[in-house]
Amino acid sequence: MSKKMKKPESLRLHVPEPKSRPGHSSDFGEMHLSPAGAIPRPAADAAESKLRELPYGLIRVLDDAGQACGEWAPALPTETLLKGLRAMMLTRAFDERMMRAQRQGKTSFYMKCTGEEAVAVAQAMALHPDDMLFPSYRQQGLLIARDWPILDMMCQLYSNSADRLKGRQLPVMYSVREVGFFSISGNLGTQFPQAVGWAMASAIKNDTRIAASWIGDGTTAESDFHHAMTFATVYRAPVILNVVNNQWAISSFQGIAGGESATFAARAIGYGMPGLRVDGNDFLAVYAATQWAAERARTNHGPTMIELYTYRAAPHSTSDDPNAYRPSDEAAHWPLGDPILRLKQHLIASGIWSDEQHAALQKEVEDQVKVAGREAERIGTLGSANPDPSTLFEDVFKDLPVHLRRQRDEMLGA
Amino acid sequence: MSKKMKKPESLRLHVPEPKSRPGHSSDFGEMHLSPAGAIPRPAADAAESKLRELPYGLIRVLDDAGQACGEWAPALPTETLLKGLRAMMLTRAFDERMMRAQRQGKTSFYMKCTGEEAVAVAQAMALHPDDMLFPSYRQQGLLIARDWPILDMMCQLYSNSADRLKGRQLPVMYSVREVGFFSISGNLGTQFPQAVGWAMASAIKNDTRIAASWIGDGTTAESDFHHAMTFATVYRAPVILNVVNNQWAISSFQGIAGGESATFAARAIGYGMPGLRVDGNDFLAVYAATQWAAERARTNHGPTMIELYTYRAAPHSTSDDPNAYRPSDEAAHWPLGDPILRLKQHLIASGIWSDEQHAALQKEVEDQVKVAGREAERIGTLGSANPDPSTLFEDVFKDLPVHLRRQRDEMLGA
Amino acid sequence: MPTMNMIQALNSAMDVMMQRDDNVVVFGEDVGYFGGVFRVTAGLQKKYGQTRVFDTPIAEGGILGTAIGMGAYGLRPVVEVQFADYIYPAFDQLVSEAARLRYRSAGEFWAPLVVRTPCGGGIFGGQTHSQSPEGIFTHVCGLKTVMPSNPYDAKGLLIAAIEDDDPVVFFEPKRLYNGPFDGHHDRPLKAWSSHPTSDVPEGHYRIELGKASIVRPGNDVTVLCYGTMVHVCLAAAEEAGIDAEIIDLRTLLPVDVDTIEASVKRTGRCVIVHEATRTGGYGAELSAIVQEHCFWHLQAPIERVTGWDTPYPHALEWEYFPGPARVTAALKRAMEVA
Amino acid sequence: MPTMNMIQALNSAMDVMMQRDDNVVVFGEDVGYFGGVFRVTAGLQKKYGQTRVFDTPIAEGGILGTAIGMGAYGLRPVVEVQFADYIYPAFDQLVSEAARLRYRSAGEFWAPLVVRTPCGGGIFGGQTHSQSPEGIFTHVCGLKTVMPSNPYDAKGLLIAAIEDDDPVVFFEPKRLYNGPFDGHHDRPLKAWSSHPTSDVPEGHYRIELGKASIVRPGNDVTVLCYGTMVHVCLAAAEEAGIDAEIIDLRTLLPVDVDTIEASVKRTGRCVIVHEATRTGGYGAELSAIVQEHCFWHLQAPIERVTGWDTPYPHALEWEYFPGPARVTAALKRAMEVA
Ligand SMILES: Cc1ncc(C[n+]2csc(CCOP(=O)(O)OP(=O)(O)O)c2C)c(N)n1
Ligand SMILES: Cc1ncc(C[n+]2csc(CCOP(=O)(O)OP(=O)(O)O)c2C)c(N)n1
Ligand SMILES: [Mg+2]
Ligand SMILES: [Mg+2]
Repeated sequence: MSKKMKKPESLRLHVPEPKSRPGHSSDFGEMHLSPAGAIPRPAADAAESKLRELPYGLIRVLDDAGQACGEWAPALPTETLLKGLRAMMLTRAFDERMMRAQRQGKTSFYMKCTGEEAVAVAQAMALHPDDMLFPSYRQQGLLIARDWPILDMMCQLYSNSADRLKGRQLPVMYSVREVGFFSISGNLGTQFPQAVGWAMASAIKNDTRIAASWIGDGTTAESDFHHAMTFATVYRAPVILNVVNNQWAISSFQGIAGGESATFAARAIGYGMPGLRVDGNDFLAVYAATQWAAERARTNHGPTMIELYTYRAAPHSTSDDPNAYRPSDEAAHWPLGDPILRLKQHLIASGIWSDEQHAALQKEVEDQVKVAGREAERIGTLGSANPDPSTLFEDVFKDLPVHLRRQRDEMLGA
Repeated sequence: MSKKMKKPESLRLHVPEPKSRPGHSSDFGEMHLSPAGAIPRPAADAAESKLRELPYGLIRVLDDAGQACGEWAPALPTETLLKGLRAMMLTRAFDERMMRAQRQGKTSFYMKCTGEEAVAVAQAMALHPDDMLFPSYRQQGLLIARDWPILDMMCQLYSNSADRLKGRQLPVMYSVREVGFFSISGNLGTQFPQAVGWAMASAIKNDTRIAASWIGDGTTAESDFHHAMTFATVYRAPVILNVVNNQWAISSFQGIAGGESATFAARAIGYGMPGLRVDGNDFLAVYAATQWAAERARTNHGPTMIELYTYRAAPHSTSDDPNAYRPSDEAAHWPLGDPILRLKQHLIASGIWSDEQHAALQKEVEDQVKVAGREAERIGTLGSANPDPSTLFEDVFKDLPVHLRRQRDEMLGA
Repeated sequence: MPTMNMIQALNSAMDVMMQRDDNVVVFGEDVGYFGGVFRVTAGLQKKYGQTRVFDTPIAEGGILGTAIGMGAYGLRPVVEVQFADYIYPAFDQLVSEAARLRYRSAGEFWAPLVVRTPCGGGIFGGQTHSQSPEGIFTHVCGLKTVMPSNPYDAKGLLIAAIEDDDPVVFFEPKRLYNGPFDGHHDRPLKAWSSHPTSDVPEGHYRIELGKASIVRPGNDVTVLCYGTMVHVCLAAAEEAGIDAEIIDLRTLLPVDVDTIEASVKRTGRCVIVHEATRTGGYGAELSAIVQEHCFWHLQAPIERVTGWDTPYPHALEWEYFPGPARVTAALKRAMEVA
Repeated sequence: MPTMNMIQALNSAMDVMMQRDDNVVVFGEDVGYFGGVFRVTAGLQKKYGQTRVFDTPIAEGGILGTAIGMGAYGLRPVVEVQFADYIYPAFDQLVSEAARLRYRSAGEFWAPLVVRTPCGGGIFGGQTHSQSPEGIFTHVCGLKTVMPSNPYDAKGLLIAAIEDDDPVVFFEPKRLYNGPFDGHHDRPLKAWSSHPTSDVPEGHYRIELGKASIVRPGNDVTVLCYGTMVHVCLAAAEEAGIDAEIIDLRTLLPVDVDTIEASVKRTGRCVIVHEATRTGGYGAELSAIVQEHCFWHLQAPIERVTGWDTPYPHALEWEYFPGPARVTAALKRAMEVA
């Protein structure tokens, strides 16, 4: 055998590195971008074996001129487009103000989704209002697109007396049962198999509601990802499993999660699940892909994974400074642009929108945030309007057991 | 949107079911078997993007007449083939006797690998003797192919005073550092990322040794599978990750693990790792695939996953009765035959073997097992020659801490 | 009233609950067609169909993760983890999710699930088929922990666990499945049929979680135990000729402090027995509770009789198992002190 | 001798060990280029290269799994789990594998790894950035468990942990990273620089695992504590004006029973303090140990001051944290009894 003849090669460990680091100019390398409209749209009931090229392309609808192109272009009424634009703009304005609020000490922590607004907003809109959402911490746009009052969100962020979560959760870890928004966990990825379980339950009960869940590129490495993918395919659960590839997981670029050797969408075909790879900054593409996956799920054709290719323009959280690990102008060089500006451009190109209207809308959402912000601050900011301490012992169990009652009494000095 | 018009469909849960159950005749359905020799053999340094069809085929070398066909046919010396045959036959004879020994109460538990002998034996032989093996409980053939004394294995099975594991481990959970055979765990799948870690260490140290690991089809659902696949691709670890798809995981057929919607080998391409799907009952195909993967690993081209397509002809373990969940004649209908008979047929067709020689060899391995068995029983069977009770406290830590010394003294009544 | 062993009693509990409540679903590895490696779910798939009783991939984390989602939907999943030794891959979903969901969502979502899992040794299962990890779960706020010691309790407790709106980890001492076991491994096996607790009603009844049972009233010393050890302690008291009050805790969390306190205050002595490893085990909590509540009544040090702080060894299983001899010795030590 | 805070001391321990031993490798989420979210591994990748210090995928189970394989190869992995709250996905690899490998292979293989992980609250981290799960690990035979309370100990203990041939779970109280903290959250922050334990030698030294430290000798009552609580207890003793003997356990497993026993036998009273939830916590084991070894010397019930049995709430963090007021009250209760 020839291998015995050759002097064996020394083994080497490969450690992925991003194309550029601070002090160097931004570089996204040979990013393979399919042109807008290039990818054909299969029927939503197509066999998985016919869909194995999809994870290697990139579904895009909006071209550089803001025109909607190709088979994936959804025919959306103007009203829907404008609602989407508004929700994205409100999300961004909300983020800006809450980030500032954290800097001002009004709360302990905040996380923005800047640059990724199309993901949550377009996906929420492409789903039915009673479909169940299992989000990560970066889909505040889901709540906003479902018209949940931002005042309520602010009260959670401020852990004040109007916080529906009784000051228990870290800011941004919302839970809103009323609009089908599942309680966010601090432990990455856990919601993915939970969404599958919810969808399985819906199927067991012959319901019509489907589930959707979101995790980040980094989180795909967690075991929950694998469990969700496995259970979803085995039982053909009516669920949409979204991977928001925003290129970064705190300081680790997506190569550390395995994005160097394959797209995240490609993981799906390994299980026999369709995997769509979508321009996450293209409102129309995101909407269309989600609609396709939802139709598939609703007609008992099972789960779909969607990789939303986007960029985390903001720091990971208020505890993070990305200048320590990536060029500070990287966001500006992101080749897929800004989701709000791209939808704006499309609307203007379609003749249904203008710069003036846009500026007015911008002012409107900022005012809305300002008004809600003032009201939230009036109710209280972190520490100024704490929930009643005795609530600390509630909801550990449905009913208060003896040992917790005793501890509560001890705390209250009773 | 049309979906709003249609009356929504009721969702349904799909629960995979095997083609046949007890009381019905065996049925392997439309099993897609590539003919022997049909799959081309890419260069071992081929780019992963060129290998994405491999998981959907089945690499086979031996045809129905026992001829070696196609590009994957390895040019093995007669000596190697005969050694492989002997190791497989010894493994089977060993299994037979130890199964009987368990029935006779000489030990508490046993697990056979009947029908899967080619997997461990051919793979051990295709690797270098100092490559590190991280097996599951069904690769006793690795030890036998590495010429480890079966007497030593029997002493482990009998938990007798010569048991190198001091009677601590369940029978079959061998550990043999001398021949690079890692300690078997009772917890499924844990060895998979450990093998990757070992391989990463080898790469960190610029060593030349690679690692290989084995799990079953059922075990692919565990998180360890996903972790191993992710870390192996991210760091291009020199490791071979084997999935022994023997169609069953105790009473669950491989569809319950996700084998209905995709092959297990297809999981690999999701990570950007080559995935080979191999006729696991074809000694030559298994050898060739392993050799290919080993060459790839040794030349810093990273990991390979191999799905070994085979059939668990025996019960899961001595605690199991498969007649409760599958037709009792299913093994006999397995389309890929018996690995020993197929290699025998090939040797005879090649003119280097005869029925007489085979019968003589059969007697020889049976005698070898008998002799070792008698010796092992002389040393002791379960309960008859227990290790010294004070050893119970050793090896929890490297040195005995105070609390364990006190417990030992308490036990010994000191 | 039929006679049931523990397996049949547990099966009956699920059967009764599946009949009464459409939302009860049962799943886990090998639980469907085959009915479980210990046959506890036998017949349920046939009776209730594949979408209510089904096999799962081998992924305990996935089983718990999906069960939580189903719980949030409104189902009551009863899942099996094939051996307690294999519950660790599900640890994050249990601890960070099932146990925390109600609290973190301030009551908006919860996971009313039951995790059934066989525990304990005495069957030559070696270190990965013998563990008793209850002490890891009793430290996790938000989980309830149960371990029955006989068929009657097993059924009543499992029904209560399924009806409970909080997540319950339900340990089934596998050595008791087919008969009571007092630790005398060298004596003939006993069957449940001759034990009074095998008189198990066919229908619905519950044993409230959080209530201990005094299985042997006595005056000299209080013995706190659960699961297999209940039978070992009964044998040991008998053999030692000591008038022990033996308390079967049944529910470990929330624990029945009042019953414990009343007994120890009366006897002034306490022996705690469990099969799990000693350090940091549930016995430590019991010891702390007893000394906090009964300090002034204690006439002798509290004794712990437990598994050693080592893995469960295959061949030396009986050296490891805290059998009647060790319990007897502890009872005597507790009584020696004047 | 430079002044180091806890982060610098821990960093120095790894630096010293990587310099001395080629087999030491450091990895975990964000530990490479960036140097860790708490900066504990800052500079190490630059100094020792990418193949000895690197970022990993977000998969704690994968980190531990690969670390065990590397350990079996002969390396000494020092891995970071970003928060102790995220150690649960690695639980199976830690408990079933790292802790059991030497035993099950009868000494053929072992995993000499260290898992560093920040624990504890007081930074408004909410329920998933504040937990103290040490009590789950002290129940697992085969693991050593360490928690330092100051820079000097942190470095010496981490070096000892890296040199140890058994797996060590090394908890770093994150509230102490930048300064000592006595629980008076409303007072100005203190820095380590003015604390004597910030005098940390640059080079190699070790603090033997399993040895406690008496941080305040005293005669009236023994206080058992570790991590952040050491500082809280010192403040409480001072404020209560009680001559407490305060023992910083440093290593929880194996624990220094002799030091505990000698102290409690002398003082006759004992208060146990930890930040983790109470039920089944490490304090229960300490309580059991004290009453087993010192029963006849105890003049008052052993007191436990701990976190409540609830998740760590964001806004009510200071109601949750067992601060000096609660410790003072417990000290007084312990002293009240004549
Ligand atoms: C189980 C677990 N491990 C680690 C963390 C710490 N952590 C919080 S966010 C984060 C990065 C996640 O990155 P990604 O999934 O890409 O999501 P993104 O923040 O980019 O939206 C990490 C490591 C955690 N919260 N949970
Ligand atoms: C973590 C874990 N879960 C469950 C089990 C119980 N168990 C032992 S073997 C087995 C089936 C494994 O099937 P497969 O992976 O296909 O391997 P095979 O037995 O077919 O070789 C199961 C469920 C276990 N040992 N470990
Ligand atoms: Mg990300
Ligand atoms: Mg199998």
